[in-house]
Amino acid sequence: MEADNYREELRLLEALLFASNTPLSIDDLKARVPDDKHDYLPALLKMLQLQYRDKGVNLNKIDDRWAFRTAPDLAYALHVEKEIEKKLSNAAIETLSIIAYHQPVTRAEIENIRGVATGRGTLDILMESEWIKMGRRRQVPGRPVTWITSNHFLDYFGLENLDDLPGVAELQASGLLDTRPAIDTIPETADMFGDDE
Amino acid sequence: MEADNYREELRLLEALLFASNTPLSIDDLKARVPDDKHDYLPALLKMLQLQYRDKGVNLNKIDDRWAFRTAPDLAYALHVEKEIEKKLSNAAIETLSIIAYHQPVTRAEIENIRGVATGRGTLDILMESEWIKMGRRRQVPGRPVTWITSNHFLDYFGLENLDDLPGVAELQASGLLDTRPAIDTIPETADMFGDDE
Amino acid sequence: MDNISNIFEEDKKPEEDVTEKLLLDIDGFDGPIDLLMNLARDQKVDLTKISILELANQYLDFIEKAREVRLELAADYLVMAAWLAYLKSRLLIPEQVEEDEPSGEAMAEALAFQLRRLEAIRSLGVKLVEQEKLGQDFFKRGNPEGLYTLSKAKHDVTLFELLKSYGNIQRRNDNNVYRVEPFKLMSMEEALERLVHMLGRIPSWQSLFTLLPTGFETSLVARSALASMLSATLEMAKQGNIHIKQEELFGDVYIKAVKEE
Repeated sequence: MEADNYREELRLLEALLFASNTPLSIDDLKARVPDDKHDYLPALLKMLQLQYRDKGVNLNKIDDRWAFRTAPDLAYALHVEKEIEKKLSNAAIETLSIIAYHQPVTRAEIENIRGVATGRGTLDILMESEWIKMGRRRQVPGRPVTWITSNHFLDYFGLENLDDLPGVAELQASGLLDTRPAIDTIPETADMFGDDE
Repeated sequence: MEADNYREELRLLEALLFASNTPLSIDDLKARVPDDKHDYLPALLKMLQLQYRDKGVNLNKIDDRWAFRTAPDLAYALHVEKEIEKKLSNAAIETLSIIAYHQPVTRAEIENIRGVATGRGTLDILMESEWIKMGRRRQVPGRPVTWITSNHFLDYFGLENLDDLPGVAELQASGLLDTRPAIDTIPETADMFGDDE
Repeated sequence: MDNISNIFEEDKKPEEDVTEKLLLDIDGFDGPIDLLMNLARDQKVDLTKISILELANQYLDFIEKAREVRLELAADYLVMAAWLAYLKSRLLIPEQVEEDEPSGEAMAEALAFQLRRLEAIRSLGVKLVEQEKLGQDFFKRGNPEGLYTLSKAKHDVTLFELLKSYGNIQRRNDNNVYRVEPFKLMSMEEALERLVHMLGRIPSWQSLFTLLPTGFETSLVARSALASMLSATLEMAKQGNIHIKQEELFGDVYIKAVKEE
C-alpha cells in the first residue's frame, strides 16, 4: 500500500482522530469512514502512525484505540515552570528550626513547641524545598510520622552534621537566645555597700 | 529558510499548537520557545502552515493567533449537528452582521441601519456566544459604547481576519459600509445624527 | 436559516395577494423598514432602481387598509406613514424647498440608501451563517493536553534566620509561663515586727546597724533591710515608743526604748 494512493483516507483519519475527545477504536472509525475502506483501516492507521512518528505530535495506540498525543520528549515545553523567589514564612522557618533541633519530631510536638497549629502547607513547603523528610513513625497510639532534616538541609546550611548546629547555651551566648527575665539583669555584688555599677 | 533545517523547531511548534486549548499568539509561543528562535517564529509558523495545507488538519491563522483546525472539506464526515441557524433569530443574525461589517458601531447606529429598536436580548446573546465584545467608547456626547467582533468570532466562522468576511469588498465598493443615519423615523433615533445611547 | 432564505424568495406571489398577505403577516414584520423592504421587493425590481414614490404610495395604501381592517398599528408604522406622506408631497411639488430642509430627492435617496444597505446586510448575514463554522464544519482538537505554566516557588533562608527563629521560639516559650521571682527584700512590716520584737531586749542606746538581720545574699537585700529598719524606727519614734539620736552627720543612728513610767 502506498500512502500517496490513500491521501484522502489519511486526511479523513487525521481529522477524525484530531477532533475526537476520546481515543477511537477501529469500530468507532468505521462509523465515519466509507464502507469500502473499512478493511484498510488497520493498515491506514499504521501508515498515519508512521507519518507522524518523527513529528511533534504522534499517533499513539492505546489498547485498541488510537489518539494523537504530543511527542513525549516535548512535554517539557507544555509545562513551563517558572521559579519564583519567595520569602519563607516565619512559620516555616520556625518549623524548620524545631525539626532541626528536636528531630525526630512529630507534627503534634512541633505544634506544642511553637504554641500554634502548624498548617499542612508549612511542612509541604519544607518538603518541597527538600530540607525535611519523613522519619520513622513514632511507636505510640496513632503511629504519628516524625520529621527529620535531610542531607540537603546540611548542604544548604553548610553544616557538616547536625552536631554543628549551635547548642542552646551557644545560642544564648551569642545573643540569639535571650531568655533571662528582666530582674535578673540587676548586677550583684557580695559587698553590701560596694560600688556595684 | 529550509524546513529540514528547522525540524526540531517545527516539532516544538506542532506540539504546542496541538496541545493548546486556545489559539496561540507569537507572544504565547515565545514563552515556550528558546530565545534564539523568537525572530524566526513568523517564518516557522508559515512553514508549518504550508506543511499542513493539504492535510486533514490545517494550521489556521486567526487574526494574530494560530490554531490547528480540521480541514473544512471534511465536514461531511465530522458533522455533529447544526445548531446555530436554529438558535439565532433573524434580528441576532442581522445585528451580528452589522457589527461584523460596520465595526466599531454603536447601538444607535445598529438601530438606525436596521430601522428598528434593538431588543435587550439581542446584544446579550451575541456577547454570550463571545462573538462580540465592547470596543472603545465613541468620543461624542454621551460617550456611547461601540461594539466589535471578537477573535472567537473569526475562529468560529473560520476567518483569518475581517477582510475575509464574505462580500466585504463588494460592500465597501458599493458605499454601503457607511453608517450614516438614513432617515429619522425610528423613535429611538429621533436625533438624525446623534448617538443617544 | 430557512426563514431567511425564504424571505428572499418570496416574491413569486401574485400581486393581488400582496396586501392581504402583508396584512396577515404584519405582526411578523420587524418594523416599518422591514415592511418597506417587502413592498419594495414586490415592485420586482432591483433596489437600486426602485421608485421611492411608488413605494411610498404602496406603503400608504397598505397602512390605510390595515387600519380599516382591524389594526391598531404600532406608532412607528404611523410615523413612517406620516414621513412618507410628507416625502411624497415633496417629490410631487419639488420647488417648495425651504432653506434648512433636505430636498425631496435627498430624502428619497436617503430612504433608498437605507433599504439598499439593510438589504445588503441581510444577504451578508445569510452568507455569514452559511460559513463553515467551528464545531460544526471544522473542529478544534477534541482532547488537547493543554499548556500549563507552573510557578514553582524557590525559597531562601539563611542559617542566621534559622537560629534566630529558634531563639525566638525558646524565648517565647519562657515568656509563656512568666514567673516573677520573689524578691528577697525586707519589707517595712518585717522591719517593724523585728524592731518591736527586739525592743524589750535593748537596755540602752543601741546602734541600728547592730539590729540588722545578717546573712544577706546580696548587697541589694542588705540595703533594703537597712532602709526598711530605718523607716521602722522613724515610725516607732513617731508613735512615741523609742528615742532616736545621731551624734554627727552620716554617723551611726542610735535608738533606745521609751521606758514606761
